[in-house]
Amino acid sequence: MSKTDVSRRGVLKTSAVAGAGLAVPTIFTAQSAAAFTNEPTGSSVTLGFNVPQTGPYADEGADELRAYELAVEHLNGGGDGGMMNTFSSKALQGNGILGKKVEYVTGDTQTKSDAARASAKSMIEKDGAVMITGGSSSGVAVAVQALCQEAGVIFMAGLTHSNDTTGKDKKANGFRHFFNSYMSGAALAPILAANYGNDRKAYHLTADYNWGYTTEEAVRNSTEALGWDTVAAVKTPLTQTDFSSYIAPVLQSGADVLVLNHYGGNMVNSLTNAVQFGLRDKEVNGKNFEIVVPLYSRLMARGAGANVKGIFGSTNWHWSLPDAGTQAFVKSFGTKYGFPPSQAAHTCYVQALLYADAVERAGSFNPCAVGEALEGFQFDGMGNGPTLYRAADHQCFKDVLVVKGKENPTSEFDLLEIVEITPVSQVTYDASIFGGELGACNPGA
Amino acid sequence: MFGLNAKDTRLLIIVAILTMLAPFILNPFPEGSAMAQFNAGYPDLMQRFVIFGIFAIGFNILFGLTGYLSFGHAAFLGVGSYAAIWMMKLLTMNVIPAIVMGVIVAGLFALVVGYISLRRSGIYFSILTLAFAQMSFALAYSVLTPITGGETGLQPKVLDPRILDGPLAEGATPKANLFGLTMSSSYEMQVGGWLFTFNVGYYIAAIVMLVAFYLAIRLFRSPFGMMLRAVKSNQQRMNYTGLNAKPYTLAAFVISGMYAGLAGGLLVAMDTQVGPERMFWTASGEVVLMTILGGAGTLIGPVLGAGAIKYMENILSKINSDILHTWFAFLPDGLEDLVVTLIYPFIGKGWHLTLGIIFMLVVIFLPGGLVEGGQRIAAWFRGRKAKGSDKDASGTTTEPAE
Amino acid sequence: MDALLLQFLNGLDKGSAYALIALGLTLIFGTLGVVNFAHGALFMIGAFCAVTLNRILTLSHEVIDETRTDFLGNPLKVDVPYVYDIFGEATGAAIIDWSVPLAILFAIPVMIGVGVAMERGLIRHFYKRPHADQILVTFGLAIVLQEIIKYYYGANPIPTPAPAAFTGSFDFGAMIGFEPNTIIYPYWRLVYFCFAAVIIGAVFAFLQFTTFGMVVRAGMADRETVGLLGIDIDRRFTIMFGMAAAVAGLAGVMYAPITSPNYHMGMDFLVLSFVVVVVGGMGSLPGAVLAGFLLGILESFASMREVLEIVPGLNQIIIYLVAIVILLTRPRGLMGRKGVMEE
Amino acid sequence: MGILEVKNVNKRFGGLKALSEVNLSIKENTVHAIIGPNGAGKSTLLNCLVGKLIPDTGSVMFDGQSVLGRAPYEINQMGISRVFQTPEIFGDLSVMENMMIPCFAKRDGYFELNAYGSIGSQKDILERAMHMLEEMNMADKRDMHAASLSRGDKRRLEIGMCLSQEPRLLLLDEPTAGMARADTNNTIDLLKQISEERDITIAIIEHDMHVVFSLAQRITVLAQGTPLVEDSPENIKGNPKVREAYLGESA
Repeated sequence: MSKTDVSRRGVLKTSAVAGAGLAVPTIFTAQSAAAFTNEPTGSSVTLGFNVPQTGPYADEGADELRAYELAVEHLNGGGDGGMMNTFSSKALQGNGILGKKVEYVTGDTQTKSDAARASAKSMIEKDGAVMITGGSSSGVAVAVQALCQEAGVIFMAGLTHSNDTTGKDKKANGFRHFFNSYMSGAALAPILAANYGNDRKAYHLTADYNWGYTTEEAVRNSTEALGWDTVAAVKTPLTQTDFSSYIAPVLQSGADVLVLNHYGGNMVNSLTNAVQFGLRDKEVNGKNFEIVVPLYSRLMARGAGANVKGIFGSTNWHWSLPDAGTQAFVKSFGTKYGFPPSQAAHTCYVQALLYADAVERAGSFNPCAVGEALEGFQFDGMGNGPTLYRAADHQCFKDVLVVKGKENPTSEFDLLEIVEITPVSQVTYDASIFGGELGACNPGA
Repeated sequence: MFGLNAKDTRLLIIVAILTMLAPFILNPFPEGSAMAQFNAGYPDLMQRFVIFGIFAIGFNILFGLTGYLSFGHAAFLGVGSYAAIWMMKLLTMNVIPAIVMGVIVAGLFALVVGYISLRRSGIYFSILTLAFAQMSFALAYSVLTPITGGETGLQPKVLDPRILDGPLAEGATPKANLFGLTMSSSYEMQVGGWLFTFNVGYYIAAIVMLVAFYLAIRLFRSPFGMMLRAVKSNQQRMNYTGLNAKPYTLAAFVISGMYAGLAGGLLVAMDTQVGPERMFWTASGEVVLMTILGGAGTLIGPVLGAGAIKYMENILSKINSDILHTWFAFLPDGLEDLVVTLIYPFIGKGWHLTLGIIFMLVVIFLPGGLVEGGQRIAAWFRGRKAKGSDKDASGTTTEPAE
Repeated sequence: MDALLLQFLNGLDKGSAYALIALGLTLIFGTLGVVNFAHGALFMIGAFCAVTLNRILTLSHEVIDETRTDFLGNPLKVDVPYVYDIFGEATGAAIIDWSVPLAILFAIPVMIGVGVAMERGLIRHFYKRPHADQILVTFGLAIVLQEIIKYYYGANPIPTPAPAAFTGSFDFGAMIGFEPNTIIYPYWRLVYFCFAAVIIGAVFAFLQFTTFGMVVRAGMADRETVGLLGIDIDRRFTIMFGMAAAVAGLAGVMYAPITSPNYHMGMDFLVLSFVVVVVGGMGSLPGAVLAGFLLGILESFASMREVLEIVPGLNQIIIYLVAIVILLTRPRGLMGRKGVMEE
Repeated sequence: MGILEVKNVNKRFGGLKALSEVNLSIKENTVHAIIGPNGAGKSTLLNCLVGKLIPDTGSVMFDGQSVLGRAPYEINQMGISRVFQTPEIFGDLSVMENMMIPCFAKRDGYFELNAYGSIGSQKDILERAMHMLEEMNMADKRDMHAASLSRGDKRRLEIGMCLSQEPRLLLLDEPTAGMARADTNNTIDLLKQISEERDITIAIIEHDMHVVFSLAQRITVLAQGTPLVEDSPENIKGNPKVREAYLGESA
């Protein structure tokens, strides 16, 4: 018998077929001591797509899953190839990864770190997944990333916007393509100053948890640097559904901008409430009252309906971008599913491709080799312009979109318009400012 | 044996055999076969089976015996987990201080919450416990972030002090262990097409569970256990018999909270991470579901209930439409689609629906839970063998059913 | 001072939502003796009645607009609601705009139907079972109901705006002599508050002044005796359940513009409404209403930033803290009767 | 000096005066009945004796110690047991277990955390409980669910449970209410036997004059919250005041 840290179902997937054929069961040990966790030895490789399928982010999870399915199709040579055609790296052949057919398992994170880890563990221990990806919140991303680090598999984060994921909680085995709070703040502030002036008084409502804190901090710092004043910052409970008692005192405070550091259902409700209070029709300090939503998501914007019109925010990606990568992705996603992909879908699709590409380039599924191939990797053609996977914190650096709620949407998908594409140089920061320790890559076994 | 009567000894031995052979029993299907999807014999899920079994056994000591329905028991699990992870961050990655501290802190917290909540009974008690748990959750998620890590929770970090452990090797990550035996290490055995995993963490958790189960049997059969049933049955008579119900219920509450803390500590030992959702009221509701589903007031019921719910959560939720299509690929196309469409709402992301339906069915038709179902089936078989020979089998037992 | 008044008004509004849900819950508990954990789901279904009516009214056929293109570059398909075809564009748009108030008419029969079906199909068989069983089976039902809604409507919140006439707010402070913009109050919230007051008043009047109500009240006080009088109390209880469901549903319909409906809003409200009911005292209708407003107002006060600066996180726990304090000082809540739900 | 001394007890419920200036002395080893029309305050008085209610003024002394302000379980531990109007037993437990619980209370006091030892090892308790069951003629029913007993057996069990604690004062609240004639007579015989064979004081609140005159050695008549007269059964029977206030209407 061999002693391993985690199981290596991948080894057995093929040998099991041979074993099953034997008339008399023989007991033998898995001799081929693998070099790393779940080393795929057969003709296929299993990826784990761990997305919220129940709970408040289930719709985002569903969209992520669609993107993964599309990515798998493309990797295996099906469909029109999507962004594989525009991707600057040409390592992917459409014949799976390293010639192995891509298979996948799915799980439900429930947007709870416990459930997410249980689901990821079952993928690693039971299904032999060699990479875990997905998720729609930072708590889950940090929890699963830590698990993957321990288990010795690669984690390609899905939608997670908190600075922590690649900041104080960063891990050598974890990679994030999505942007973060800091970048939102850095991208938004100049646009806000240009549109609303440098002399503004901001009132922050902040979701009372880590992501809310980092977002508030980022927006505050970058707007204050441009001359804004922060009148007050009030924390709101995550479970709040009616924000009236937080919004009502805003006008009294003398603020003329309301920043809603909320996401998901919180954002939908607080924005709806703010509009209901007629804040946007008011004039304070001789200026029109404005509302800002630092992190926009189209799926969520849909929940807020017409209330988003004219409201600034930032987003990782939007389907209306004109570049070839975006066009190709939207075309193949839209043709398959009948509607355009969300930013969550985009980041997940890109992460899947980036992983596959890194494996091809490294010539191995070994997490350390893959990590090395991703670190410092520069690419283009994935919808966000030239992008760098920074080695120091495994964070992607790329242009950030500043968007605004569209005044005259043509469809339920056409809710945001791009105001500006903030160049990557403006949102780059020093890797050390958020603390944390990347550590060494862990190949498991 | 072990100071138990023959029936209880038999039950304990059966449970011991089942848990020790779980890696075989839970993996009945060969690797790579279509049914392998239903295999549950991988370390994480097996660990969860026994850990949530402990949690439910403890909950049952309170609810099953005294009838006090706590709707905030997850708070003790959470508090135990936080205590355990702090031991791992500050002292050592050895799981013993973590688990012990988890039990102690959860017990103390239960003492405080129980002392206050037990001043009321019935639904007022339930709401008080719920209120405490919700407060713990809300605070852990937000203002207590420096202690709890907030939304992202806590994990051991390379840079934590860990004063009892030597410095980590370069590039190594802290791993939970028992005197050097890593929780995540496993032995694997292949027999034909089958693969069985024997995981250190699972066996440690399983042994703890057996001890916890044994102690629960002792408690059920002890004078204290009888007093708790007396509390449930008639508090008025209890008072007028010279017995003070309050210390009895409080002791049951604290013991039950310590079981929850033990489960919390073990969760951390197996998977070194804590998040506040562990204390959310739905988590408290889950242990109620487990206990009722299995059979409240019975010995083995809560363990069965915990297993059933964790199985659904981890296995059912992973079946997606692709897998369904593979299964029913043998059907003609139209029929295949129809069958998949019919089943699809109940699996994968619809597993909550299945859980709700099963739960309702159990409450409606089997108020005694799965255990009652088992007894009915057994009685039916016995009835067929020897019709009416054991009429007094039900209703006259002096001890609660197992 | 103005800040306090502002939060008081806010609290009234929040409280009216709590009170409405707690009222329905208490009606069911008081009359039928059933602890209905599916009550939050009824509230949620009510909100989805508004969504559904909106969907029905916006049922559309596609018209291809050659001048514009969709995201794939194909000619844009524009949805034209059938109501436009029937009533003309202006009237059609107005009907759609007013879909939430119209949904009240739609929701009443639907909710009564749902309530009666629930009572006949499930709850009825649980009158004689222990409270714990009732809690559990209705909890299971709540899960099933919300999963069904999720299956058809998805997990994301669905915007359900109030009529355009009610968007925006009026300056209440200026009316009573404060500085402008200190106390503003959205129109729709005023509507909600009045609506809640009317419903609460109607329920009380119904119980107070009709024979039906008298029998039900007598039944609440002493069920067996009323049964002995040969009154078919069961049929009346079915109707009561339908009514309670309608109250919860209407609360949900009108709440839709305040919180975009999503499938788990029922669960979000469930815990809260139980706390309200228990604080009010199980089985006491005035207690439920009183506790609803009390907790709503206290929650508003606790969310003031002046308060939060002194006690951080108070807004997270205020409801539970109040519940604990009240239950410890008043064993049966504010207006609870002895012996109810204490076993 | 009686074993139970009630002095100047007053109790009001809002505007209603339930007890006013109640004085009562119960002699050791007697059977003392308290009778009176509905609303006379019999139950209120009883509740004041066992700690369920606290009188507004006055004193209640049991064997020289005040019972006021003590919880029911403490008063029970002092030696007062109570039998309820409807039998209060542990319905979910077996008859044997019902009998064991008071034995534990007698031996271990109001709380004992013995969560590890098995019941089977408590030989003295088992013996004592079995003995009591035999005495109550219920040994054959030891494994039955207490809830499934007949009304009469439930009453027997309850009395047996009280006796197993060897109380010095046994309080009975209308012990035969709602019983069939045969059950009533059985209960009377049982109580008679108890009072004769044991060193025990019995106080009984009763409506049924047949029961009262079969058992009581002293009778206190309560009317409108205050004792009208206290005397032997013979004298009570002949007392015109009592006849007027009470017996006249119900006898």
